[in-house]
Amino acid sequence: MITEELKINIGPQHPSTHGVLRLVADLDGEYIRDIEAKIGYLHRGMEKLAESRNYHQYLPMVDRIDYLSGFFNSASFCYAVEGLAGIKVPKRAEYLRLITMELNRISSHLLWLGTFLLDLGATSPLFYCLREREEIVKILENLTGQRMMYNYYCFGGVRKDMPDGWLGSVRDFCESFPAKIDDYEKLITENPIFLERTKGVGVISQEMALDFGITGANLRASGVKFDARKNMPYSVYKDFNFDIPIHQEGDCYARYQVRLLEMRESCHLIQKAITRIPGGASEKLKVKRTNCGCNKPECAFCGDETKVFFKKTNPLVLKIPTSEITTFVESSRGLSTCYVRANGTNMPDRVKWRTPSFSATQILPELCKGGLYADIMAILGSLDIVLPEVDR
Amino acid sequence: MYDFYLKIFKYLSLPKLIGVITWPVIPFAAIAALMIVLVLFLVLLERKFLALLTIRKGPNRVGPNGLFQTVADAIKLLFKEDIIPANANKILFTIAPVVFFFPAMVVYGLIPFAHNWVAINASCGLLLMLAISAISILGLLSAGWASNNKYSMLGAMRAVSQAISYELPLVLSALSVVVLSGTMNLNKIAFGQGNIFGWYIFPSFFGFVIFLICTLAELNRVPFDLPEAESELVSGYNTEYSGMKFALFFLAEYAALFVYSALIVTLFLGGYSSPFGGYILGLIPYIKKVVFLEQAFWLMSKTFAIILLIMWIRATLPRLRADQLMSFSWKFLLPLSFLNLLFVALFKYFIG
Amino acid sequence: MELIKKIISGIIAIKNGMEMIAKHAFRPAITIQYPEVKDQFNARLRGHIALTSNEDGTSKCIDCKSCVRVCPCGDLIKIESHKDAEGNVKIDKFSIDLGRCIVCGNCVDICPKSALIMSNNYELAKYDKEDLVFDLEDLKLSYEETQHLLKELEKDL
Amino acid sequence: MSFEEFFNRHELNIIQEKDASDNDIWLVNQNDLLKVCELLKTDRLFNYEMLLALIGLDCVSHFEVLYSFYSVKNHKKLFLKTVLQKENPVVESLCGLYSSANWHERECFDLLGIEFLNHPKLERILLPKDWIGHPLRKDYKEEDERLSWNRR
Repeated sequence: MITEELKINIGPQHPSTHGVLRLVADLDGEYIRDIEAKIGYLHRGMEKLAESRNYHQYLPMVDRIDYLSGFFNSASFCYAVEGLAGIKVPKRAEYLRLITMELNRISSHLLWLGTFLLDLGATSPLFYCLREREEIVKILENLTGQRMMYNYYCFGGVRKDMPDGWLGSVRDFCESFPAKIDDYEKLITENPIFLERTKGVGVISQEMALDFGITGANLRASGVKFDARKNMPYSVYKDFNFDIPIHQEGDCYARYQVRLLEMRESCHLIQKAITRIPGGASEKLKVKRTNCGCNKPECAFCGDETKVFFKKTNPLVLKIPTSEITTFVESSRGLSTCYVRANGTNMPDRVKWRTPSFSATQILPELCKGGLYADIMAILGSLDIVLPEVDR
Repeated sequence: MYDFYLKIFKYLSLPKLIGVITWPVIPFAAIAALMIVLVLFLVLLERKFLALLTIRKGPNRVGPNGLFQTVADAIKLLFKEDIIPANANKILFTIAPVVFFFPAMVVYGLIPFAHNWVAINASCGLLLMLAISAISILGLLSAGWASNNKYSMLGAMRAVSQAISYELPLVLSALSVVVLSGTMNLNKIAFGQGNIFGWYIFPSFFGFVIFLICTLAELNRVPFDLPEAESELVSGYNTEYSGMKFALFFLAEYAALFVYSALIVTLFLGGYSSPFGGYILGLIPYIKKVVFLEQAFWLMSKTFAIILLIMWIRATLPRLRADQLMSFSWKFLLPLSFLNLLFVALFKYFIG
Repeated sequence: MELIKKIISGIIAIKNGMEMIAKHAFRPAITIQYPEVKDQFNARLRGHIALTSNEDGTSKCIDCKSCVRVCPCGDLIKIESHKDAEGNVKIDKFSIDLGRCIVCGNCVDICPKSALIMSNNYELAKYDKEDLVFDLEDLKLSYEETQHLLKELEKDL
Repeated sequence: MSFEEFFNRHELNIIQEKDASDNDIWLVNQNDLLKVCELLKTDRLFNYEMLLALIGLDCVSHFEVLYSFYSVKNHKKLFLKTVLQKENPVVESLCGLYSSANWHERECFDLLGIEFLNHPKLERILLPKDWIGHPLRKDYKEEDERLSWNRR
């Protein structure tokens, strides 16, 4: 029977579009005949803003591209400028970057888990996830001074060394966290309704994922082993041996499992990094530094490796000769790319962000077509889209 | 009691006719008052209980420990502007909440709160109850249609299809109780069960489970809250409602929650009868007459246990999808309820 | 058979989930009743920008305008000054539009004389946008507060 | 087989550049672009099956488009660049080869005004449909009367 199609506007203001995504769907009863994604409601002109600001002025804005995982974009931009200007980053600062980035990945995935399940109709996991996320946010706040817009990285390192006892709090968190994931798994993983809602829904085949340029956990859930941390090593990821979890199915359930495994893996990575950080915890390092006091660059306690980059790069002096660079950072949502082109002044000529959510939003209509109305929310939730990152 | 009531009218030199007419109204007035208080308490209970499960504190600002929060909410809703969308069908839009509200109110009269303490002691009370409560779906349909909102429309469509498909297993599993008890009078069903060993949950366990699941569906509660799925349909059929009309929807939902829970208790868990057979109050000679208080206590405590179970389920489960909801009902629950009915009939024939 | 297995595993999973939820009922609530109870912060917390002061209550600012140049929001810091007879810089006017400030801390990092500092005050709600333009008097911390903050910050440097 | 050999074999005129992190950037003639991409994607040795990003650049005298590809098989990345003239920046669309090019090209058109031939739906994506001008061009001036509230 041919019936009149119902055109429905999902968003830009809608409880589960994760921001201001607008989907125009043609419904036939509960079934979706056609769907179109419209973006741009949160366009802040991040690339245009860069043209009128020098590198230091632009740095705090970068955090706001993806407000749930600010460290990644910040790191991406920092690596770009460091690469252009030839600034060397001390080992200890790199380790701090790694720890903060991995913590941020966990916190971002936690929020994703909560909201994904909220989209599916389960309310309580959101609160449990936010409780754990609050712990991470508190840890990061103690380090950087803010909860979301950290502005902690600077060109050539990080702004401050860790406070006393910070490493201990990270260690405590990493020890208690796997048990919490077990709790979530108990609640969700085997739940028949959750399985019904996610298994076989929104399947991204391997070819499709590559064709659409999907990256991150979404790609790894489709069976492609690609992780910028392994394949395009940056920071000190080379020093670590870690697994890249992959799943072959490519449906919402696989994406869920990959993200949970990633959280566990990040947790291990942080634990390893804590033990290996040059100089160790700050309270011990301070004592060693005062006892040593040799100030030789090769010294283990007060040399370059453990000294966090304190020297302020003057924004008026930091002029980068004409050159271009592209950096790749594996953010919590996928491959985050920053292209910076310098032109000899203290302002960038062009900054371009390639964000993982942009590609993930592009594939959304393909996945939703032919499914049910309720599947939109499951797929949208599982792709882990953050709209400010899409619109920039 | 009736004579005493008429005497008051004689004493006040009022016409006897008023007394005769108003006498049947009294239980309804009492039940209406009970219902309003219960619903306000239930809303608070749900918020507090969910807060407890999700490691929050819940409402704790109005009154001691947030006790008057729902009262404040109700007052706020009363004073809010009553918005009718420009293109809505005004008559249906206004009638819909009332149509949704009144069946939930009427069926309170059919619940036996204690032995023979029932406002309408109908001989086919169970049938009447199911029939009346099924009317409320008309309210949802007209609300969704009259709002002239696509989300409301979808919500109403889901609500109707859901209610119709879950009505069948519900009635069939209730039928198993009728088979066991041999009557449709709720008072007799409750009285017939006696102590814990006589409860109909034991011969008709699957009936109980099916009835509970169908109750969740009829009440539009998680995991069957598709008609008002806030992550999909914003708020479903009551998206456009505000003020007192919204409050009526809200109240009716919680009223129905209590009634259905009480119905489950009456059908499967012995109703008002004590699980131990005897009554403590019944042992004491002088206050034997107030044994109904203990019976009401048993009914209430069992009902609240069921309500808490429903809230607990709400905190645990995600939402089903529309097609899964349908197939679950038609392909799984309906055959199972037939099997259950067959089993119960055999049980009755050979053992009971 | 498949169906029965599925049903049984589903029931077990739901039971496990409900158990896990019920376990949480006995854990303490994590709610912080904000206006009455406040969260604990360390000295690094980036509240609004404040001016440090010397022992005599004057500002350390020398009007170099470094902070203006690194501010990502453009012209929200406004400084006016004059030189007194001895050649020392006296600040006449110092205002920050905190309604537009994004609290990034760039100005504090760049300040050569540590005249600026991030205070720990994050409660900045006002009824009027204009009230958020803080001038010298609003921004300046007393000497004791300055010393306290600096000491706390130095602790974990 | 190196890139030079590969390009020579197909008689393609390609210039090599370096960026700051020592990656090769291959400068491709805009007429050859589609052919090069097709070869690179289908060639079994290279197999660049992923278009990561498409970056439009305004270099005042001319426009450039920088493509970055990735091969999951070999775990190698590749940068291609093509130069477009200032007056009429037109380049062949890659939508037929890579689905991900669709939105990236729309974004590039939206912000820089570079046109892509044979694009299925070349419309503005981030900015409103009635926006005047292309903001990331160096000569862009905000002349829209409706945006006067924006200037404080």
